[in-house]
Amino acid sequence: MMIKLTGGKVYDPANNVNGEVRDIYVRDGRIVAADPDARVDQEYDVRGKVVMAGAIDPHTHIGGGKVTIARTLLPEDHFKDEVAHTEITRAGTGYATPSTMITGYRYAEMGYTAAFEPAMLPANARQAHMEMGDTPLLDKGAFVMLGSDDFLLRSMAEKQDFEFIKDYIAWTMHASQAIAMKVVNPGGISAFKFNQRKLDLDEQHVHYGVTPRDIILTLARGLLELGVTHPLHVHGCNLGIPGNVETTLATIKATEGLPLHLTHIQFHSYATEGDRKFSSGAVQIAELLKKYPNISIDVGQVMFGATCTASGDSMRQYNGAKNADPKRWVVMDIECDAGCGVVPFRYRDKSFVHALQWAIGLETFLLCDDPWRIFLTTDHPNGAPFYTYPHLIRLLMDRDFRRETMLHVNPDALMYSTLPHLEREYTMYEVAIMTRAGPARSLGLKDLGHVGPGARADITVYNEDSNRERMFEKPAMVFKNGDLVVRDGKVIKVVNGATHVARPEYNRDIEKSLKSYFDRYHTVRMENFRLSDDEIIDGGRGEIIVQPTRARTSS
Amino acid sequence: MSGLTFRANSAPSERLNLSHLTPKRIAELSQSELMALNVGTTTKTLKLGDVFTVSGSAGDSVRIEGATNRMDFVGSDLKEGTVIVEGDVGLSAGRNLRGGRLDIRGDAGALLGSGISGGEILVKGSAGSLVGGLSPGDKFGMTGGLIAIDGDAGDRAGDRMRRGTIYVRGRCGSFAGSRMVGGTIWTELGFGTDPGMLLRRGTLIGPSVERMLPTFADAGDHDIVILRILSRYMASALGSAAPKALPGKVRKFAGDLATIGKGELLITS
Amino acid sequence: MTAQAEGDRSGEPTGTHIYNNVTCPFCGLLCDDLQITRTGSSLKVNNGCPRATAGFQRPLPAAKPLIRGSEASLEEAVKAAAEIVRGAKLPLYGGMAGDVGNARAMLSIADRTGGVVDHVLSEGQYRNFRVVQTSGWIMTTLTEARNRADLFVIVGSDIHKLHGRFFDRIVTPDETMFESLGGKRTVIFIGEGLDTSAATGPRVKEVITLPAAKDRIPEVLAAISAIVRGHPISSGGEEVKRNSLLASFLGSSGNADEIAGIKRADIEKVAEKFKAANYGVLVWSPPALNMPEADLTVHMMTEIVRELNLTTRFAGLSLGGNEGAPSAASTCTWQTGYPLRVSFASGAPEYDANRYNIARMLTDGEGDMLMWVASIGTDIGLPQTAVPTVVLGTPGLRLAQPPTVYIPVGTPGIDHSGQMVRCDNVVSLPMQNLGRSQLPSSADVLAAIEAAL
Amino acid sequence: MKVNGIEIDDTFAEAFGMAGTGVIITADTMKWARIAAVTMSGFGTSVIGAGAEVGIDRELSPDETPDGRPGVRVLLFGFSPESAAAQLKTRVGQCVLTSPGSACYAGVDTKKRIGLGQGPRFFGDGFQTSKRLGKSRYWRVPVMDGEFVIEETTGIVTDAVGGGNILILGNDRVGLLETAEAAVEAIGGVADVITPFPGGIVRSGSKVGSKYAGAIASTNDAFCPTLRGRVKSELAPDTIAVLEIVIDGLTSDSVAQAMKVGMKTVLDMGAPKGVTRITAGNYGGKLGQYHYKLRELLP
Repeated sequence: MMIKLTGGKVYDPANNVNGEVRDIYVRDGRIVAADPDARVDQEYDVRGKVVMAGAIDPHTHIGGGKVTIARTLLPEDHFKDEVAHTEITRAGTGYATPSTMITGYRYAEMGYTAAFEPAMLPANARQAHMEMGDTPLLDKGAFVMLGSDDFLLRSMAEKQDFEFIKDYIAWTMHASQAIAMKVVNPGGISAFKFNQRKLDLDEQHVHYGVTPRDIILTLARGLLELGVTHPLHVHGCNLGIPGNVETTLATIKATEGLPLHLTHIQFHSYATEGDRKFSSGAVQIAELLKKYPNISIDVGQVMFGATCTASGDSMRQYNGAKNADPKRWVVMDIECDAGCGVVPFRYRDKSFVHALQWAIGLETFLLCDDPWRIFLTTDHPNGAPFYTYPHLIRLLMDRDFRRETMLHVNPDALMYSTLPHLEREYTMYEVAIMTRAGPARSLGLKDLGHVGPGARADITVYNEDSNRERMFEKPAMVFKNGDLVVRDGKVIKVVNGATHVARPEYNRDIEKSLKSYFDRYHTVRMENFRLSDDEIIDGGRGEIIVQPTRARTSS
Repeated sequence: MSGLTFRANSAPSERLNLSHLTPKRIAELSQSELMALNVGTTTKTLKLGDVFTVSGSAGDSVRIEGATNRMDFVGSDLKEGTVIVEGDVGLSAGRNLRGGRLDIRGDAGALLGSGISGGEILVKGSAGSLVGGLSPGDKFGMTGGLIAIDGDAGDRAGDRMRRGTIYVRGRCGSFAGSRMVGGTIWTELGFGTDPGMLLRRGTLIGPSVERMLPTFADAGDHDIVILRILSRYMASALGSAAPKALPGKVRKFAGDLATIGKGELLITS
Repeated sequence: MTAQAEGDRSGEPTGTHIYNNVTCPFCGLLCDDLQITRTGSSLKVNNGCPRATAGFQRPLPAAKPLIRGSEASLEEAVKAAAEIVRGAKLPLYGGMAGDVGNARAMLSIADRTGGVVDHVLSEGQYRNFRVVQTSGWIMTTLTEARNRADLFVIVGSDIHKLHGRFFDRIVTPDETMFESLGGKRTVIFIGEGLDTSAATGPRVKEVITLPAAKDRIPEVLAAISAIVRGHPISSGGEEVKRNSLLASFLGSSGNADEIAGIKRADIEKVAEKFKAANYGVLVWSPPALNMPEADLTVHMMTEIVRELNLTTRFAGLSLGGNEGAPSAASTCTWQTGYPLRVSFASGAPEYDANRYNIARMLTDGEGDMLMWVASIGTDIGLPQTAVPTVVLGTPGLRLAQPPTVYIPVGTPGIDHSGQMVRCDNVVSLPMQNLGRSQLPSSADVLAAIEAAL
Repeated sequence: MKVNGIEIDDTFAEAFGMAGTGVIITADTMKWARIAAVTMSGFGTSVIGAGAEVGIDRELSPDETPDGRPGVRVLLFGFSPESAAAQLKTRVGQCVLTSPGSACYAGVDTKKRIGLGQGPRFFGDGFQTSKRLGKSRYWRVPVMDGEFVIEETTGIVTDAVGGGNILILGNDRVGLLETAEAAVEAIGGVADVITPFPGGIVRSGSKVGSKYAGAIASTNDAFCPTLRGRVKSELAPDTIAVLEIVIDGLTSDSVAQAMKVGMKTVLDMGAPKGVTRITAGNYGGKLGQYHYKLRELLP
């Protein structure tokens, strides 16, 4: 079956194609080189339209216990957005924490074909994958969380051999079926269980004596030596605390050349100028990032409205719970493994703090000049639900629109940010980098995020529209593995996506230590902690794609 | 006062959702649109016209005759005007009422007036549990207005209530004012067991308590000025149906000390 | 797919098979360290609690699909079931006792046919959900409690009877990770008639019981909550009438020193232990909290936990979760946004904890057919109802009335593989296929019925 | 022109726009309601020096008050809603909250509101609670004799009138005072007005400005009988005393009505008491937007 998309204006930064008119050929779910002799079974005339690879969200909380806690916590979030089934789609609910099927449909209807859950607890991995398994139309994957798990902290405190720790990292990725690794408030979630309420970069964990800096460097170096493509995904210390920009700058400097991905950096870029002791640190971050090409970021943009914050960072979420709206929140300590905190929240444009958070995010986008190192996220649903992406893209691509929007937000807040002075407008090419090529490269998705020959035929076709919000919220066509699944912004066919994992090499001997650890302390057997391939594939529901890792090295 | 009268042809075979039957909603629709509204709760559409015969002309009131306890959400979201019900109503009558008056001349099911923020609900008979209570997804139960019940109220009247007044001419069941954060519940014939469990703020008034929690502290006999205001308010809201003014002195119990304890249980008579 | 459970299935290897790390589906703890030996279709449990042993070792009676009491083939039964579902205006999908696969299949067919979904043990779960949906809470999980807690408070639930290995695995394990913190435990039981015998051994420093009657437990908790806040408390528990007040208070009856029949000093002592704990855990099993309006008891506990977290660490731990209740609730929540009691009649999910409570609906004559899945235990038989019923049940399921259509199904973790969610709603476990029978999973049968619609 | 032998000048009283608010103070007895009201009105004479002009409008019977106890209505006038609100807060906090058995309610029913209980409630140190009944919210502040109940807000009138006045001139100081007292009492029957000066009467009529830097007003020398001959006097040779009644009202009509009632009393009884003339204070009509012509207000 050969499909041809004829005459589209193609933005494919991975292949240096910048708005050129190209024909794209698809055979059996993959993009193939142009072959004038081939018999075309189905041709789509996309002349005048913009063609890109399917978009990739590299950081979105779409699966796992905390999202389901959030769903339970806030039925009213769903009351306003109940979605009926159709002949082909299931019923469900939308809004800040949409149900799994609706998540899949709505992402696809926005031109996204892959989304990555960034905070999968090993102890909750099975459920996270089950939820992602019920999220159709998307390829997905998950970043497994370490850094507050007692096994790692014990190993570090006991000064275990670094190869041992690397084996544990790799084992955890295998066991939880992860593609990357995240650390959340390094050591802090564990410290909170010991009644420690704050843990700065160089502060010692009250029980283990290790510091967040140790943990970040250990995991980052471990992943590098294990050959995992995506660097350590860091949700740093002191989230949300004014002045935390200093922590973030120190964290960047701490890497000493190691690659690192700093996630939802907006929440970590707060300085303390002004009467309210709260101001933007985005300029300092952007400046320092220029000197550290090994660091990539995503923004975690805040958008105004009601949402629900869901995080593994139980320490900071407990602290933030006093601002919960509605006043209803959940904090959990989990399995000597991690924690979570679910706190509903409403960002208000007239609030000084919230408006400044909004401005800091936009500033970060506009000040960072390398789109290959910055990804478009709202940290769904923490900064805003993912449906706000088209609006966000318009804010980035349309200076006038941005200015107009600024008129409606708290004016005092804008005095503590450089946003009003920023003239930059993102280009289509840059947007394609930030939402496709960049995440694919960063996550090591070798055949996603581009439309060159060999790529999976995940393709989004947009109607050209100077109103970029309108353009990006309702693509003309979306292809998933060559199937036309969305037309005019509506799902017309439902297929399942694959689960992407990375499987760095490790020494099986680690299981001896782990087995003993599990048997002595845990309530789940090591054998059952591991998630088998079959559980994901589950009768044809899913497919596993193992993305390559580099050869393991030692320092 | 003019308005439409809906007379039930027979007792419905399924639960109905009658939230559409308010003067405002009726004014927005033509009669044929109105009678075609689905009020059923199964996969098969049950039109309003299949259940009711309509008479009268549209106006500021709606009358429902032959109502039964399978009719839910009667008078919900009412903002102005009057809904009068001859018969019983089901669950969540007067849900989210914001103004106007819902006059039920029979019994009401659970969650009567949940989410009400203004207006009045009058019930001739008795009401089920959770009068003015919290429905999942609400921040609070009742947040304003007045609910007056001639008969008894079921358990947990005023659950998570924040503002407004519930007046029960009969008895309140157990756990009245559970998790309440404000407002007033007044019973003429007394409370069941454990009223005010987790009461944060708010006032419970009645002649007796079947069993008092240990976390209510006896504060002694007092002439409490706010009760005089309350009596006057009731007189102005309910006219001849208003309760007789509270006595000069009541016994005050402060609680629930299991939480912030800024509420009070006042024993009258 | 065949639907037969027979003692002597021919063609099945008759040798002995040993299965390790088996997860037990018979209570919400999902202990996964069982060793099961299977010989033919009979199973032997090596290290299970009485409930697990009874569940695994229960002889599997021969069972065949039945249509109105007459034996039928699976295909016929599926067709008959589809017939009943197809004609329904409001099908009810109840029981829901199964694994995640079962929940997925029930939600799928309910969505397709505009039905209502609810779990047989929802009432217990709703004691928790009502609190989550009002104020939220601070909770912990089994492994965390096992290693960290220096204080366990068991509230109103006969945990040892309900969850036979809870003490053995969580309260009195051989080793804990933080010996200096949660090494020695104080165990407090609040409630009368609770079996305290398992709170013993070198790990247990002290056992205290406050034997309050079930419906007086909230008073004891309230008193503790007040004391940890530094509020004064009175005796309470009395009938109060204005004209008898003076007498009762001046009379200062002897029980002013008692709360809910417990000495005030004992309660104060316990409250002091709450305050002194490094990591306290309040444990309850929701189905056991059968005092009236029991969610208030849960709420009271979460208030205590919140208050104590201002100074130390404390958390709740809810057990229960039998018959796959957390699997049903979690799956329903991630697929619809709502924790059960959802109607798909309008095409979209509609959530109403009162109106779509299937037990209530059956009592009130709502719904016109009932699909009842009971694939784990045998004692959640079909409720009394006049509507046509389709039961997908484990053979031997106790039924108060014969269903219109009965289809025997296997048990997850015995007859087929799958996943289940543990009572703490965080961990889910793989369920092994122990090869006991060829019984189909309820999910497969449901999918077949849906396909036959 | 002359009425009953008293000359009435062809002039007008010039009054200013003010912000006017009010409260109802109740107590267990009228005596204690009055005590609280009088205390709150104290040092409430001229907005220039006292911050606000405050006085009792009238006494209320139990069925006229929100709590069914005897009460007093106090009106308070300030330059602006903000300054009126600030004065109200201080005066209620110091004089009503402190007064045994008192409660304090909105005394003016307008859509625009200012804080009433919003400040005093914090005296409750976290033990205060509130209750909303109908449209009103009441704060309950625990105090040593029970609870101080105070409504959250009261109304404010932004087009109230301050400085309505009549000047009474005559040749017998005692008789003049008796006449003025009677006029003030009669004005007391007019709703929505107060006469903020001591006993409703002011003897120190002022002019704008002073020879001393920093003083914004000084004695009205043209009306000082002992300066006659020394300055350009407004007074006839037989005038030996002048008294002024200053009137603030929530509405212009109420001020006019008060002046009318006051003048009628003076004209009815003044001549035998030595009253010879009635005039009014003004600034030539350039400063205040309300002009009350005496001759138009004649009975």
